Amino acid sequence: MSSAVSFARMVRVLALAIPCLLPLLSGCDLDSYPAELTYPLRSDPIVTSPPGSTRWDTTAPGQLDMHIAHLSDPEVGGKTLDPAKLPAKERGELERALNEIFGTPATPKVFLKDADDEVKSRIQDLKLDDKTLAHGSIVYRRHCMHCHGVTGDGRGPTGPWINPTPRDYRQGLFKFMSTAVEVNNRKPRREDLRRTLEHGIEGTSMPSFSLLEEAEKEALVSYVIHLSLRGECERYTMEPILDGSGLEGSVREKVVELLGDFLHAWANSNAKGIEPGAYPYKEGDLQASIRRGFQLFTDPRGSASCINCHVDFGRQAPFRYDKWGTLVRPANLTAGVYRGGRRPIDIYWRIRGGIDPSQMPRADFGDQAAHKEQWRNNADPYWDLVNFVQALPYPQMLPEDVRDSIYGRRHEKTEHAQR
Amino acid sequence: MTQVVYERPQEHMGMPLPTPKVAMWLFLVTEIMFFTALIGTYIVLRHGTPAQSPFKWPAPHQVHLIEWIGALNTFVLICSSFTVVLAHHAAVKADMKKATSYVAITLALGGVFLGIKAYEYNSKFQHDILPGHIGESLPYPAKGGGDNDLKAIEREKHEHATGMQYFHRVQLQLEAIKKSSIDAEIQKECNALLDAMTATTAAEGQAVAFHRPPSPAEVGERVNEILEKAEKKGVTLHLTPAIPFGNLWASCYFAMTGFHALHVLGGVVVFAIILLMAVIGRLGPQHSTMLELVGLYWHFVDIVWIFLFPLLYLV
Amino acid sequence: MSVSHSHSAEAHAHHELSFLRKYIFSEDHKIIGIQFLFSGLIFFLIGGTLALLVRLQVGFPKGINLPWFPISWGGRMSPDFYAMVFSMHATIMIFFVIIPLLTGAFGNFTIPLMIGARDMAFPKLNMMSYWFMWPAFAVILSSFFVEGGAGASGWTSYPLLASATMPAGEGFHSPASPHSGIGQICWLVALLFVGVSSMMGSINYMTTIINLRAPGMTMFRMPMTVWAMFITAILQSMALPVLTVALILQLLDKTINTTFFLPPGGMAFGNWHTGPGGGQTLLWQHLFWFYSHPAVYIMILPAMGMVSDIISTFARKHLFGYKPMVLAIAGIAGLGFIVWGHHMFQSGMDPRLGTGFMIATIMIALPSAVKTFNWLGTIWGANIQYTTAMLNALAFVAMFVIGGLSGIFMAATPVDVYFHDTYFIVAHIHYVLFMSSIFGIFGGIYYWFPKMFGRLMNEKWGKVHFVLTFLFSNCTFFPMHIIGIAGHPRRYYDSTLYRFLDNVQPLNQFMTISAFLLALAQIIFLVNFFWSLFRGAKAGANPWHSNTLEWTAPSPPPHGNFVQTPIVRRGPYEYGNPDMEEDYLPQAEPQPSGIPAPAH
Amino acid sequence: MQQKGWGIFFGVVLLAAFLSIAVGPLVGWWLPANVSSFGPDVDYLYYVILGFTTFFFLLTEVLLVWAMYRFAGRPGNKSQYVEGHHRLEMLWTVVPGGILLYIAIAQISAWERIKYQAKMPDPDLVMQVTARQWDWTMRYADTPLPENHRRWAEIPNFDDIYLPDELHCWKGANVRIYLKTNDVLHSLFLPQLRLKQDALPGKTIPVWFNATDANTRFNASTGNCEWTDKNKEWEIACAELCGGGHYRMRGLLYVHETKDDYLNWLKHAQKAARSRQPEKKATPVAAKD
Amino acid sequence: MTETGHPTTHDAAHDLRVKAYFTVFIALSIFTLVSFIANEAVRQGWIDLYTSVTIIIAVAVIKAILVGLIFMHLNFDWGKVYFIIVPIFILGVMMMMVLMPDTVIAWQPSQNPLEPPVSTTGTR
Repeated sequence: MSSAVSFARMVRVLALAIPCLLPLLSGCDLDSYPAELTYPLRSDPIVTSPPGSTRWDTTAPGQLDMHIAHLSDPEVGGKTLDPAKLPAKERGELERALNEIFGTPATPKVFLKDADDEVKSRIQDLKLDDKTLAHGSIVYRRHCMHCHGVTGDGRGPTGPWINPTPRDYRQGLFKFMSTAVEVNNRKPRREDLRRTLEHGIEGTSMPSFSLLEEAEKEALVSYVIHLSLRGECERYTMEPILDGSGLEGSVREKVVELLGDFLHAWANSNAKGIEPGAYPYKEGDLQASIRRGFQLFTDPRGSASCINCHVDFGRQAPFRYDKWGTLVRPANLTAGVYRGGRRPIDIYWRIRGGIDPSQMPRADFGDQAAHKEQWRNNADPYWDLVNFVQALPYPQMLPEDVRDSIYGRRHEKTEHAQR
Repeated sequence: MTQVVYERPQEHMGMPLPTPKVAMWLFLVTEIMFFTALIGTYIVLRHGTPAQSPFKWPAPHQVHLIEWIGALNTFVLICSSFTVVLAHHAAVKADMKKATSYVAITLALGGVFLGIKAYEYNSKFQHDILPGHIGESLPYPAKGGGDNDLKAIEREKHEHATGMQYFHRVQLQLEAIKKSSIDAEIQKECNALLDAMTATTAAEGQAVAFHRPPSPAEVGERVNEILEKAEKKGVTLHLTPAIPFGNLWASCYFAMTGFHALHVLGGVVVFAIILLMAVIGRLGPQHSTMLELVGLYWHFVDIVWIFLFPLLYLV
Repeated sequence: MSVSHSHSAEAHAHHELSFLRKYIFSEDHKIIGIQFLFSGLIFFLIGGTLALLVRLQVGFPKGINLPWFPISWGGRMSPDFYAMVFSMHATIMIFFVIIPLLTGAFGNFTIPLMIGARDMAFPKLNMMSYWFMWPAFAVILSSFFVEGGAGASGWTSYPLLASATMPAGEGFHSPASPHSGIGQICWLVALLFVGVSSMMGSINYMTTIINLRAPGMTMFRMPMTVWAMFITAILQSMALPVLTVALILQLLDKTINTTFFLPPGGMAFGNWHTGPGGGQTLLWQHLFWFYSHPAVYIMILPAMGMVSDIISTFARKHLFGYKPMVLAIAGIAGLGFIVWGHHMFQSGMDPRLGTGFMIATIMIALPSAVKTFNWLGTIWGANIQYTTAMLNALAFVAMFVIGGLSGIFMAATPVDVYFHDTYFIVAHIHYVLFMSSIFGIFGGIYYWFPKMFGRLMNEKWGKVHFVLTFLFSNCTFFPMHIIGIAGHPRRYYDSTLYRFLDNVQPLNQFMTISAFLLALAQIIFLVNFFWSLFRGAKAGANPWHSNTLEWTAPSPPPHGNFVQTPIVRRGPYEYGNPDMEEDYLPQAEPQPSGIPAPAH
Repeated sequence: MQQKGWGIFFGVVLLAAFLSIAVGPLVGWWLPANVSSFGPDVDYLYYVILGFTTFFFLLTEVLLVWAMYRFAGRPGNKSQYVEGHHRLEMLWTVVPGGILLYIAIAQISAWERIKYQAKMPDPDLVMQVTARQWDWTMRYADTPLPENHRRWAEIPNFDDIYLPDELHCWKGANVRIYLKTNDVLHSLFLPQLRLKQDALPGKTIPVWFNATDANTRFNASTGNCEWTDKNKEWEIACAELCGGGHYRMRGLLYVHETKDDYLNWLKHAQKAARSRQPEKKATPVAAKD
Repeated sequence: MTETGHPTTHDAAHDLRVKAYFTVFIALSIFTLVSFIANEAVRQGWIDLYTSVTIIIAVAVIKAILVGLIFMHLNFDWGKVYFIIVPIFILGVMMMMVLMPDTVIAWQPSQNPLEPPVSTTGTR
């Protein structure tokens, strides 16, 4: 009952407990990735060609991998390759090569021992220096990793449960780009990644990161490019081994070769954006422009023929497979939700450049001289389409007849099935 | 029991009620709260829907609810309440034969109630009036222009999105109807609707002649017309009707009547056990309290139905 | 109606039951109480581990690189995992620890003993009420391993985070909580089972207390523990059905596409399969808090009752103001039903309702204050014996004052605008539920341990455990008030994103370290508990010289409790009577000659 | 004597707790700066309650600790035999009751002022805030106060400007926010403005505030808003669990000095939102040193 | 075991009881018919909706009271169980009443869109 004894014991227990606890907690508050962590080699199937069919329902959350595994079923009609079938020797070589060139999550790099000046300058242009990447990896781990995953595979712990699924950078495919259409193997420019980062993607779970510091955003962009390069090299080294066509040289040579190609593509893309024509209209021309845009949009055989995919202006568009093997649908343009940004220039870029990975073709009206009837009255059909798409969700902006044919005539009893 | 538990019965401290009866009343208290919460939910949800405008709570005929069947069910339950009280009465008078027969009648009436309920449910299944199955989108009422239009369009944008599920279901149903052979006129109308829904705009080939496919709301309206016609002709048509707030109605209806039916089922099981006891000769006058308790429960179930019937069928 | 009698007579006849009947499928209220005690303590360990994970993340949000830490992605807990951890921590602590321990363990053990009954009114029902917990145990534990993980919508599981299941397509995204799928369904099912179990228990308690009291045990001679259990049972029986309905409705929303809680008009989360919906999101909050506010009292009233008895016993003094205490408990229970809206002041509920709820809520502090003053009155002029049980009970009083007073901030609507959903509320709930209820439970365990197992717990180690627990729990939870005042919102995975929270992050780390020390201190309790179970000093029938009826039975009491049904002659708090040599006078003791019988 | 130690132990722990709150304001562990017009009401009521609760905290805990110290048991001693005290009971029922009633009634007018829609002042600036998983989308009209602003809040407008996570207003403006959510429940929390309101799916909830201090200077040449004071970085948080990213719904509150400043910013934002040419901005410095 | 619930055990009293049961049964049947007719009457346009709703609800309440009093023996047991039943009714009614204001101001598509949208919280 004596409390003196208990106090003494208490002190003793405390003295024992605190040193015991400190090592337990010492690993906490880790800014960067654990040093011993390496990028794991790809294990999920590679979608080499997505199925062409359409569907009415989307994939249930959490079922992404199951869904992709089923793509190669004959009735679905896609083609996939399984990285698990990679022979042990190649696997080891690939792992070593990738780790040597791209480093680990804690110390990411794009490092080529015997790089020529051109490659070095490309790395410099794309800001893939070690310091930026290390900073990017810290920021990425904190803000992005739980959805996009350590390797940028879009399979972080939360990733599979989000619909639309987070972007898988490892294919080197991106949707929203302002890269000039002439560029081969279009990659997004740094500004495009910045835009996505700052504005988020409306209508998905990608939030805006506009409040990050300037340097953090830049570092993130670099790190995303790094992950994308690593993933693409990995994928296109695996692909010939898996589909049986085989490699010409060693695995490492292949990786280095691919890296050179991709760096080239990224640097080229970064250098050249779409230059939109000057906006040709004054305030008062808007209604006429919207009407022209409507006609271009709905003309099923025109150069744009948007209505063929954006059925009923996207309201009744079925799902299709994109190049990642996930289901997406042509946007519902009446909803006023613009994933790639809602500025006119953003919409212009998408119409002009298309969205390659989800197989949205680019509109091509050629130049003014060659296509007289599309460019009549000095009107710019691209801007007509932009104006129409921008006004589409706002019925008050549309000319009366256009509005009636989009939203129906509401003054009298609606007639349908009377075609 | 008062006289045996304690050495000094005069000092019994409890209520002058048998313990099981106290427990039964306490159990009924929890049951009251259970159904109060259910009914409260129903009233709140129903009250939350607008009274004027086409978007009001569905009328019984819209959801194929026949009032007289509900009234009949009420009568069946009242009868069973009456017989169960007579059974208890007979048991008190130690007339176990009479009690047994009343219990048997009650059991039968409970069975009848459940049978009628099953019939009603079946008609809901037939008409596809199930949670998650009902098309709810109808065009917004056209009144004047201007602002009215804008509100209507804003609303339609939302409903168009969610209504596509309905659109596709109707499409599948219409395809099935196309393959079947029913009344020629109805089938023609169905096919016309299907054509309108599936025709692509590309077929015309003219830039100006753009035709909008019907929206889910318009499909719903058309489906309702076809269903009405079919009903008049006596044709059964497996098409999902468009009923504003139908889903909420179905949710409430099935939740409330479902839980009531489960309670009835529970009572029926107990009556069956009592009957079994009577058959093997285990039922005696000592079970009169048990009969009273079962009766209490049964009357409570009756009272719940007395409220559910007007709330769901009439008001 | 003759069940209880014939049963107890029968049980008397056959003392030798098989192990299975005696300890596993026992119908004896004492064994059932001990079963509840053990399962509650096991879940206390699980819930505590989850709490440590929560603290680890909040204290060191940048990441964890611990070799012993099983789940980390890139050295970091994922935000969804964190959400799952704190949701399950609260769920387990509330529904699987505190409620089963207080009403299940102590309610079962004490009620028949304290009112002089042989057993519960319905022993079989009692057994069922324990075994209905097992599906709940199984479901809640298995939910950690289902696809997507256990529920992660907070213990309140507000729709739509909890109930939305599928994306609407159309440019809207899916519910980004992986756990609102099967995990959430498991959560609902487990709580349904817990509810049914509690409902069975509460009907049993009420019937027992109403009808099976020993001769002479009038309502106003019942010990406070029994009163508290009685009123708790009333609260449960009235409030639980509403929760049951809410759970069922959400379950239907998630499984068969009903739309009770889905908003109207094709919102983004209007379920792809249900169309525009039309339900009401707020309805869940109303139904849930209609249960869960009384549930807060369910989680504290029994502890209050137990503490009253413990304090009176070890203060060797008559409980100060017995009837006001009873009235205060009843008042808390009555008011408890009309204050649920104070959880919803900022929820978008009509603010006019807020005014009404605020007045009712603030007034509920009154009976709590009355109780506190009465406890103080009880130890005033007492002859306090500082046993571990008494220390825990006094800690209850000291901590309940803090928990009660901090509640007033949240009850006041304008102040709640700021404090709602900040760490201040976390501090409040932990002061009420951990610092009060758990100290009450510890007190109860130390106090009734000799009656339960016939052996005394080690007092010395009990005190060490108490000192460490008291110290570290204050270190863990008191700073939460401070970071709450600074505006730290609760359920934040990483507060270092916010500049206005920068200067409270050190406190977060301090709390985390304290929490780990607090957890370590509980090892002392566990060791003491199991050591005493087998090696503790033998206790006599009445080691504390207490007055209530359970101490007239042998320790541990046999099946049937009393050798002879006691006849109650006075209230339970006859301590320190100056006319007597002994300072206590048990309830069933014949009146000593020369001492006037009390008036009541 | 050893028995008396327990009173001291309790006393020390409780005193430490009390002191940790008491030193809070000195070391910055306190309410954030208050810049709301109704904020002083909230703070005043907070201090009223704090005063009463501190008094009762000290009263009860001191009594408890004193009693624990003074009445620690000694063998052979006996306690006083008291069953209760009617007048004392009345006293400690009526006095706290009165105080509590006063506290309750004192709240009502402030509550009405903050939340009742009928009592909200006519707005000078209207915006619509849509919460989603996991950021805030602020929608500004092309003028501070569009005609029929309630309708404007319901029906999107072609001219609207959408900005993620940035709330702009000017000092002294009565700001009306129409709060919506795209998905689950969220809660708009502005600590410095003492403002919090849940967003309910399917509902549009009006909230208002009036900032009494400015923190922003708009730099027309860079197009950036700069803090006037480093400590005045006011933030927006989400206070209702909304999934995994609940913690990251951070926004910033920019309060401009005058309406003109705000309009300047708005013009700039409009230009950016309607940009028809790619930005010709030199890319900023890359890595942080 | 005796019938503790009802103190009278005479046969005559029992017969009276049966008569009471029967009367209640008839009354319940008639009331059911009344509510059915009241509902039909609205359709035929004889009475307006509110009258019929009032009648129907009143009838339901009377029926419940009859069943409770006679069939459930509350006329005998009321004195022993009122303390269980009364609070539950207060609570149930109160819960519904408090839920009400929230639904009145719940979201609904405004009937006349020219008016400002239906208020969502607070007074208008």
